[in-house]
Amino acid sequence: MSRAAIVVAAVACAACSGRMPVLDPGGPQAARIATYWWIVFWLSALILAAVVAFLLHTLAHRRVAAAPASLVEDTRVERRLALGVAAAVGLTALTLVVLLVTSVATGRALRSFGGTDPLTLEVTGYQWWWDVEYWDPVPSQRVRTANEIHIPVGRPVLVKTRSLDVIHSFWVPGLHGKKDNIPGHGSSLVLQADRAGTFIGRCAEFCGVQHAHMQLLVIADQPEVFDAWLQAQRRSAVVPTDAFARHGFDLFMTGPCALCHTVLGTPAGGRRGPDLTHLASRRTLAAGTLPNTVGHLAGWIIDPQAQKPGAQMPGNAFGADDLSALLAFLGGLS
Amino acid sequence: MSQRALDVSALPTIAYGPRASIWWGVLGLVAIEGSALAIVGVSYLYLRQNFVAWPPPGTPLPALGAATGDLVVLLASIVPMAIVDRLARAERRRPVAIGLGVMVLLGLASLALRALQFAGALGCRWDSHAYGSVVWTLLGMHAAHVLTSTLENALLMAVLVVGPVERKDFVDAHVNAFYWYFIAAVWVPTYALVYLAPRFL
Amino acid sequence: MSSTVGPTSTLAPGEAARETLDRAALERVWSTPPGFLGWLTSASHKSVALRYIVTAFGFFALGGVLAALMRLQLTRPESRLIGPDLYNQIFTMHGSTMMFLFAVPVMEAFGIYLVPLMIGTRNVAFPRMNNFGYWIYLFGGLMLWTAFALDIGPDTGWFAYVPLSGPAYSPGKRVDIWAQLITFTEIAALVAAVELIVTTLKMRCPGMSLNRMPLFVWAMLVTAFMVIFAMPAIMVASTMLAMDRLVDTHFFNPAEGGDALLWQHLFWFFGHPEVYIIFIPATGFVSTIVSTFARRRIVGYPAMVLALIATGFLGFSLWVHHMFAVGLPQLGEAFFTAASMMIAIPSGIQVFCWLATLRGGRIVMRAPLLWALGFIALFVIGGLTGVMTAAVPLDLQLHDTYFVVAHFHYVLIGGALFPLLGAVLFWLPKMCGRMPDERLGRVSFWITFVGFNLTFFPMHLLGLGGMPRRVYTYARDAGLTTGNVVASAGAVVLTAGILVFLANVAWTLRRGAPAGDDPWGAETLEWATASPPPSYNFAYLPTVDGQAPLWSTQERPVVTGLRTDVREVLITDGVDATPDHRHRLDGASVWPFLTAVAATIGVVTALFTPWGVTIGSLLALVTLTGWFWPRGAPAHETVEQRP
Amino acid sequence: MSRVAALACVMLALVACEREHRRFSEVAPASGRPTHVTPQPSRNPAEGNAWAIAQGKQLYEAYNCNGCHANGGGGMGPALMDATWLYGSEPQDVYTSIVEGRPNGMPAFGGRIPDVQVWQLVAYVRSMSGQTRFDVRPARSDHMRVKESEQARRPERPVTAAPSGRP
Repeated sequence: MSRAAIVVAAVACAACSGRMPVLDPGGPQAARIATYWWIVFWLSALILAAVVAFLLHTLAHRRVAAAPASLVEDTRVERRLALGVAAAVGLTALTLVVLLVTSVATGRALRSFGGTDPLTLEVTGYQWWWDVEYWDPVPSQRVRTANEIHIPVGRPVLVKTRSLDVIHSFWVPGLHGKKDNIPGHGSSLVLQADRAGTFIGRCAEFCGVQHAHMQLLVIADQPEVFDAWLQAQRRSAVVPTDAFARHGFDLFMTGPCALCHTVLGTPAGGRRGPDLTHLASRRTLAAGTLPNTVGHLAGWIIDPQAQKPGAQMPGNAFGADDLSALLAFLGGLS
Repeated sequence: MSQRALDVSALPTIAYGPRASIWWGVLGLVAIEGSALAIVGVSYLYLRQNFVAWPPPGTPLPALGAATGDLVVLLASIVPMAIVDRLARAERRRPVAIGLGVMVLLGLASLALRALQFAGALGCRWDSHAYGSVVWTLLGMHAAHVLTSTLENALLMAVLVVGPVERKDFVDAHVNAFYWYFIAAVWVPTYALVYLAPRFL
Repeated sequence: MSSTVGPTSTLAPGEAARETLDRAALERVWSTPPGFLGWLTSASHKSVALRYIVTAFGFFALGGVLAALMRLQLTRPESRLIGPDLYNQIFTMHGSTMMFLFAVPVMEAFGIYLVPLMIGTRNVAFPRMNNFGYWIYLFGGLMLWTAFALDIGPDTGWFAYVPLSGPAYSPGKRVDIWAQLITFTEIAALVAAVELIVTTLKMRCPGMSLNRMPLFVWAMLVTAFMVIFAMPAIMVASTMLAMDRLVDTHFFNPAEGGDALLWQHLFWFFGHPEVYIIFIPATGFVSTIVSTFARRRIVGYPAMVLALIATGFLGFSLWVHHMFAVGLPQLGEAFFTAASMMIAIPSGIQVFCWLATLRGGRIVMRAPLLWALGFIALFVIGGLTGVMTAAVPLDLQLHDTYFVVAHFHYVLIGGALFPLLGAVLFWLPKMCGRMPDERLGRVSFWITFVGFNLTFFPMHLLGLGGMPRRVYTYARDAGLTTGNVVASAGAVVLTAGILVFLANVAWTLRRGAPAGDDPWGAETLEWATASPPPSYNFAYLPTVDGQAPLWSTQERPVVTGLRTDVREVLITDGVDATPDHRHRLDGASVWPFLTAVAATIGVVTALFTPWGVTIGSLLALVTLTGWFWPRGAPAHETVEQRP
Repeated sequence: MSRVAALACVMLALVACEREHRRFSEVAPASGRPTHVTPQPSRNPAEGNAWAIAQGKQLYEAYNCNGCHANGGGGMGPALMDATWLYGSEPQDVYTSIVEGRPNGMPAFGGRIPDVQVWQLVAYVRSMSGQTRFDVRPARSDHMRVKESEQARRPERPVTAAPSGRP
């Protein structure tokens, strides 16, 4: 039975590893961990197979119990059994030493990555979204975004994790293990993407009602693409000239939106919700809950609680025209 | 049956110290409460790491007067408690009752001194900061033990005065003494941690 | 039924008449008062333990319903069946119920039932405390479930991490309910632990030195010691949490010098040993069952005992492996990885000793053994995935994912529930005097085994696929749907298996064939008395000269000279169990029940105001005075002394 | 007897739901454009609900009420915990103050803060001076301690009185 389970497991692992971010590493850190996984996995499979085989063999060749139990023991048999146990324990200890050494070696390797010029990000967890700041010695060159991280391929990225409310955990399984965002404690990890692509990240520590909908995207681009993106993100928003979008802008500034959201270059400076300066350039809404399309954005603005019950964003009863104007303004925030 | 029987009818019905099962029960209680106090003590040291100054600025060093008096009372109380212990083993009803009365008074004295510590000597409230929270908890937990044991002594004294008295009541007096030794002894590290450690840490 | 131990004992006619008289006297003294009052006041370890077991299985059923609801919600992606607020309450209630109201109590309850029988005495050391512990446990469980029914169920997980569970992010009384549940649980568990330690150390029958104690008794002893040193940590932590919420202390407020990680350290210093508190008694079940049905003693008794003790110690040195993702110093990581892996050695010793015992024995294949064998396979899987999560690099990926959910269900269901169900079948004949149905026992095993693997094996893959724990839903395109559908289907099979098992138990209680004293041909002393055992357990306390008294061909003397007109037991030396003195135990009393009521009033009031502590203490003072106030002891124990 | 017990259970359930229930899905009425909304003369749905008051507490910080009312102690704006309230301390009064604003600096937040949140703020503001039920008032927050928490606050019954020199 269990032997069958192991075969199923091995086959399933092999078949699905393409869909399993942990086993489909996109960078050197995740690759080291995946290598270690396969060492442990095959050793474990071997041990399980041995134990189950021994057990089944024992049962298949069991002696029939005719007489009642007795305390008379054959010393030769006892000796053989004790030796067997001792040998198995010795083997176990040996296996554990191997696993411990490889574990420590993997840990050291993970720490050795980093390089001299990492891209530095500060990722702050909030209930239930991510605030991301690209660090730069010049304050005006820093970039703030939300729920979406762009990184250049081949360059180490130093992610500083922190939180200002409850504990979250930053986890992008395709690139590295997780690191907790703990209020009062800063922590960090270095990750790197070796190929371009999109990696899904998640909050891994239970953080309240909408823990399930607290995702982020890590998008690895070629360095020149990344640089262009970063430059674009540094630009402030401009007040729309088009009258319709301008109406939307006014609604945003004088209505409920600006109390919680920031749009750089405008009076909106609220910090309770994500920075929306470049909202239209992002792929998802509401921390990975919805794709960023006009329809979904409209639905989200009107009734966020239907999509993400418990989220901090309240519902807004805009009329159809006002909503279209607002969407026109938001659509221009690229 | 005499051939195949182990006759225990000649054995005594009362025992003191580790021979008695209740002594082991109290030892279990001591282990539990000792661990709990130790864990609060470790938490105290853990929280210390989060502070530059200990106690934090604006909070004075805890005043030593009442606490040291408490230390003297608790350590001195070991003597009458030990006398009660010996009298109990001799099963002397009235002297044990009187001794327990003395212990109740000493326990109340300790609690009065503890009240002074809360009222002034600590120099902060439990909700001032984490330092205040942890020192209030340490002192409060220990005070709860003093109060419990004092109530036990009072109850046992009442039993001895009113009666009917059983021989096992003397075993109870004996284990009360055991528990009290623990309470008095554990005040020494608690005192050192709350009152002396901030002067060095 | 024989009054002596060993297969060959006989009694002369005169002695038989004497025994009949003694039994009648003992029955008068030891029996529990009839009716509702007797139920409230019982001081019998057997009736209290049975109540404990039935109550614990009641909570197990409730926890199981919650698990089914979670599987129902997770069967489809983006399901709207159960909202996030309710789902969070459900998984918190599931974890808290299974850990605090089922697993620990049921294990201790088996200890309370079996230990006095296995060591050959009449009751536990403090029978009234025992009853008090049960009521506290019951009231704690009722409080939690009443709160849940009123939509005040705790919703921050069974680990209740601050600051999420703190005053700023969990308004209302939900978390306070959880913190007070801990108060109840810890009191009940500690009472039972002290009970078991003192009973084991001071009340073993003459001749049962420590090196002759049955392995199950050893397992319960180690467990009880772990409870004593683990529970204070959660007691302190939950008190700090309750105070942070109720009187505004700052233990976990980083802005005032408090620390969120202090909670994690304290919680896991309790939380990890907690797992062993559940698992070690299960190894005791397995040792007993394997030994009985292999028809031989366990291979390597000293190694088994040392392994239990080593597990007990090591269990306290690896709590940090729940915290690798917070970022620790490298040396600390290496130490805790090493410690976590090292605990595989004592576990390995036990597994290899059981395998060797089966190898060297003559196996009688019966349903309880089947559950024990299933345990071995599942526990090896759970142990191996445990080693995986002990390695820091891998844990950074696996931590807080469904891989971990799979891991600990393999350890807790495979490693503890399977042996427990085996133990239920094994000791049911002793507890009710009737034999369970063999075929239903086997059928329920296979259904449960298949259902269990179907439910939890895919969760490993879900974890590797990136599914975090404690999420109420997942995206359509996340690639997690198949695994979740399989797991939910497995849960249906698993439930069916458990239901067949319970049907077997119900059938046994009504229709089972009479069992006789020792239907399995087992080795330990509980099988030397009637099934179910009389209120006084043994007419004459036995004596032993080896580890397997019932398999010995030597005839052993029995203890005489204990009074039969009061509840007298024999207290023996802690190490070699030589008789020391006779001791009168307390009988039935309503005061433990009233004290539990007083404590409950205090604790529930303390949800709202700190004055609850004062109110509870004053009420308890009254009831405790009633409890300990003398009410006329037998003449030989009163002191005829000048006042 | 059993009917009494059943009734008690139902009442207990109502009490619990009232105090604990989390209403996520309430959609605010029209708030797209700043308008003067007259307060509904109903009781405040947030008043007896622990979660709603805690939300109000978070909003109080997020909307920077502290900027003028510094933790309720007053600064540029009046104190919110003393015995004399300029414009009344009943829920409707506080609601009107927030939505319509008041002379001498209190802006009108009508149309900027959804109604649900205004009621949450109202309940929180009243809890600062202990005017709501003791078992739903917030405990300390995870900030520096500047004053006793709302739950530790002794209830105040403020009187409405315009001080001299002001309209």
